[in-house]
Amino acid sequence: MQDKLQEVVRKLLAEGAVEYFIGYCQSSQPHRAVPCFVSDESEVEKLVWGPLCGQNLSKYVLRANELEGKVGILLKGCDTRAIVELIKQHQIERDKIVAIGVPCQGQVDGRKLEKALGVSLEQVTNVEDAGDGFLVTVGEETKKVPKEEVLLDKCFRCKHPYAFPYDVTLGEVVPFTIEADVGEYAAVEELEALPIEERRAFWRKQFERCIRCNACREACYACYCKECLFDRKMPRWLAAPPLLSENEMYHLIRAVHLAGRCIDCGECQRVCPVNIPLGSLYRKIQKDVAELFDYEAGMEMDTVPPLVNFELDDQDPFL
Amino acid sequence: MDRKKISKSDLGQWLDKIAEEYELIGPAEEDEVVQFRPVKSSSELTLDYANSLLPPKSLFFPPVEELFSYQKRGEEIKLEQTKPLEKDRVVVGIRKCDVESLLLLDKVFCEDLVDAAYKERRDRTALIGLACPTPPRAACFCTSFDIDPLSPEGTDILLRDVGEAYLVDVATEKGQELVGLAGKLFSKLTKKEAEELQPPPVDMPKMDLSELGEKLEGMWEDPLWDKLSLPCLGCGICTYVCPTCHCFDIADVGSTSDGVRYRCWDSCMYKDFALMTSGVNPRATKAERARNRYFHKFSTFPSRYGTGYACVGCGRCLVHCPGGVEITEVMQEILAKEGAGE
Amino acid sequence: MVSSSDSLGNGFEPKILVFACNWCSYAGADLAGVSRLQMPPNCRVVRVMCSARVRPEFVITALSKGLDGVLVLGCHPGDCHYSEGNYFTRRRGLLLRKLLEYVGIEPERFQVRWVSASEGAKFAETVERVTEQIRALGPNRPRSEVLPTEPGDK
Amino acid sequence: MSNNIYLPSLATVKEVRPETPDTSTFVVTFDDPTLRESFTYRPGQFAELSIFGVGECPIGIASSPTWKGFLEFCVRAVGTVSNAIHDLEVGDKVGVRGPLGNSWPYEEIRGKDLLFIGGGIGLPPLRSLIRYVLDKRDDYGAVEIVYGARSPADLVYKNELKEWDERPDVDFHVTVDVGDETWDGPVGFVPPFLKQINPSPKNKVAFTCGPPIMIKLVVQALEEMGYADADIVTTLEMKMKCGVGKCGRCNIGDKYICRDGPVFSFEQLRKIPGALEV
Repeated sequence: MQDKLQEVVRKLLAEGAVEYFIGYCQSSQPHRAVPCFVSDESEVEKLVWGPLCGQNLSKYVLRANELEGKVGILLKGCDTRAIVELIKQHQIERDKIVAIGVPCQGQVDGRKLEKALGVSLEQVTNVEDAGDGFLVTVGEETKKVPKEEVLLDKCFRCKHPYAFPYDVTLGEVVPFTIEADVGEYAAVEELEALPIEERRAFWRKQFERCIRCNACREACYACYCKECLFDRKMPRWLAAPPLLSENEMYHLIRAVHLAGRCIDCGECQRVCPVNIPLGSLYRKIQKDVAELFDYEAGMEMDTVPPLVNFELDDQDPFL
Repeated sequence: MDRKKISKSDLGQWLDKIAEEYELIGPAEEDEVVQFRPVKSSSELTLDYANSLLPPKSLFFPPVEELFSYQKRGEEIKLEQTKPLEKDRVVVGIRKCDVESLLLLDKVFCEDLVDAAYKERRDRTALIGLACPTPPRAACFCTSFDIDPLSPEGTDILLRDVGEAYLVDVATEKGQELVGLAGKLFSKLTKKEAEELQPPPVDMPKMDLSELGEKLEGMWEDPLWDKLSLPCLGCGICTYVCPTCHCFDIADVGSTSDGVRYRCWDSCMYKDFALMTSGVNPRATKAERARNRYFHKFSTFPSRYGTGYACVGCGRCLVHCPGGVEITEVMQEILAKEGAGE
Repeated sequence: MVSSSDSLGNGFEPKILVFACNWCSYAGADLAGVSRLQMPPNCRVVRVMCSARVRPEFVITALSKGLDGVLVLGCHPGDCHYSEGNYFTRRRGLLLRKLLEYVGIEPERFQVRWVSASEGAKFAETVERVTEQIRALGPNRPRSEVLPTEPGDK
Repeated sequence: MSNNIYLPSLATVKEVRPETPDTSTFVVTFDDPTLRESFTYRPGQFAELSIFGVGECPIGIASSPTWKGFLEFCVRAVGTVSNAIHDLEVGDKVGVRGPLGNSWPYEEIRGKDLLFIGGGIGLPPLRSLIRYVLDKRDDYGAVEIVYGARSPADLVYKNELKEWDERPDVDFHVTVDVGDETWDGPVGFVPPFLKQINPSPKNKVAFTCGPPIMIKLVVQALEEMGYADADIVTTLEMKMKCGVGKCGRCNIGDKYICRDGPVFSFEQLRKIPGALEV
């Protein structure tokens, strides 16, 4: 697959079809793959594909707006939904992107892997897909870890192969399936079941820990605003100090802004340096949007986003 | 310097003794994040750790702190300063890289115009270092900056793991005093032990950085900065987890009659960091901001304060960067430049 | 001036922010006033041109910065001066209510109601009921966390 | 300064003098009588003015150190804090933290001829030095002032400009970008106006302060006229916050504008990477 990817990208660059290609390369840390921007054929061999490519690269296509030509990008099925939303929200034109589709068999969640192995992730030197599990090498030893233990949360919910046609595919792209008893909104429902005071205590503790590094915002494909509300100076909404009240505002406002946009790519939670379970916050919004307005972000090009739309017979508890 | 040892099983007892008289601070794990925080008892500590998420600079230069509060009543305004510390403190478990970073931050905050709160926190805090484990984290590269992870320099006491016990290097009078709180728990080394008890050396790849600053100076206009701006997402993680970064913001929170002026961490990687009211932004692009940061670390901080490079090789930024930017790779690229800086 | 007591419940007077639509609810409030209806003094009314002007950020900010409740009042669905503004308010209200509840903020603290220009009594009743509900809940955040916004708050 | 370098001293607004539609001079005195007497500064230094609940912003001290008991700040309402300052009335309190920054080289230039080139709101920081020099007139050589603003209404210190114009020991020139019916003086931008006047560089130091584009063109003009880089002194503008060289915003090269600046000679600026791009 990796060879095929490199071959395709080499061709794209040789033909001048793209200014650069956005994919993954091996980091100096063996346990992860990181974004990679290839503009020269000589660099193509850096490109990798494997089970450590969980990151959603979609945000990087926005830079194409500053370019004359196109950018190429490697997109997993789940990532295409971000592109659909970006096109729908007029942030990028479809023809600025050359989308390469790749059949994905599930991606590894580093934090889960660390827990499953009981050793620091840094000691992992190789991870390979082996059908129902991942072959993980630590030092001299290679062992098989069952997928259901270490997959990213979003992989359990993989049900759509892709949301728009790719320009090139590296094989037949089908949704990844796994036999695992994980509810669609399990983490959200678990929290919903708690008494309200406990929910308050839970989230207060999470927000208190936030250092407001803004990584969740910057990594989010949907946070494309030229000037974020939180950066506005006159009037200033959010005070700079990371006090609990400000952090709470930051996360809740982000959550409502993502209503109808969040595609559950998991970037926010992946990048959070203090392990705030942001996924559980945005999943809640997704769940409500689905239940109340029967809408799922990133699925179709021509549906109207839920908050710029209404039905005369929407629920009305406000009479 | 005085060298003793303490058995691992006695360490907790000593630290608890310290906690009776001082505020004891050390690495503690919560929600899978290791952070330095005050503890009531040594049992809350996680000394078996690689390094904390946020560097212990946060104990001296907190992520958010009150500079003063203000209160306006009629025509009168009352400004009230907050005391930086209630009690003298002892920090246990600090790594050598972070100790070095404090020496760099001292240049910023304790020289020229002295930041009194920072200085008070430094003066009233004793450091008990903990030498790094073997092997160190894959991301560590402190030796490239000629930092010896086993040296007690900058600490009051350095603990070194030798299996059943810790070797205790007491470097200062303050350290003697702390050991004296439970002197019985410590024993002198026999001659044999003094020769044989050696912590394993900490091995990590070492880069030759002697030309780094010089080469960088010739790279103001270099395509490298643009290249770095591609993966960079523009978040502030690298600067927040960096033990030597010291940018901050000052902001009032409250109304015009009652409130607090805070100082909080800020990041030169944020796009509005240097934005002027006039609308001019001297570092408007990610490339310019990245250039500024690396120049600051490897060229302008050293030349301003007369120090070595303002990086201590803790590796936090390269572990946590969500875009996968690695400072070690950047350094390699700079070093690989032909003819630059000549 | 509304003052807040430190103790829970006892003597606690909530501070409530009311957004009222210019065309219906604000006129309803006016009517309540000229009709000399009794209303608790806990509410501060902000007039907005349409209930759809109330962005969710307004509500979240008010609650995060320490207000005890937010009430959004708009025209009845179908009666919007701009035809359909309040239908958007309704969708946002539905979503926001659930989100706030999820993070542990009681649903009584954020309410949406439709009040027309002729419903002075409904305005007074709504304000009174909401105030009572929130008074019973107690402060939204510990007083120590609330930054003073008015002299004497501390 | 108190031992907390971030703690302002309280002062009271004694007078507010409107200068232009969006700019006013604020005369303040410290509340603490000892500080009022002991407060000293050098021409060209600035202070952080505080409006509590809004924030701080750096403003150049426009008065001369030879004047005792009060400070003058000339503020244009552009940002949150400067707008809040404009809401101040006589008797209101303001926080003052300073003096901060370096200063014009007022000692090194004794005995020299001086050329001041100001643009718009760039005149007040120069005015601190101009008034200092005029108060110690015998210590300095000839004084020549070139000033320009967008329109006649945008000229600050209108009364003082008249005074300078009338003084025999000051050579004063003023221009506006766009004139109006009240204006019968020269019209045009400062840099070409300066070239027209063509002041000789002999034994002369030039000081310039104004919008960045003006400074850039003025410096070019001065170089064409034969001024040495070391004899061109200007100010750099960067976002400042702490004012004490720590917070990192105004960092340029190994300098912090708030601490090592804002005054630099053009010779110094040439050595700072990026300084000439700003």
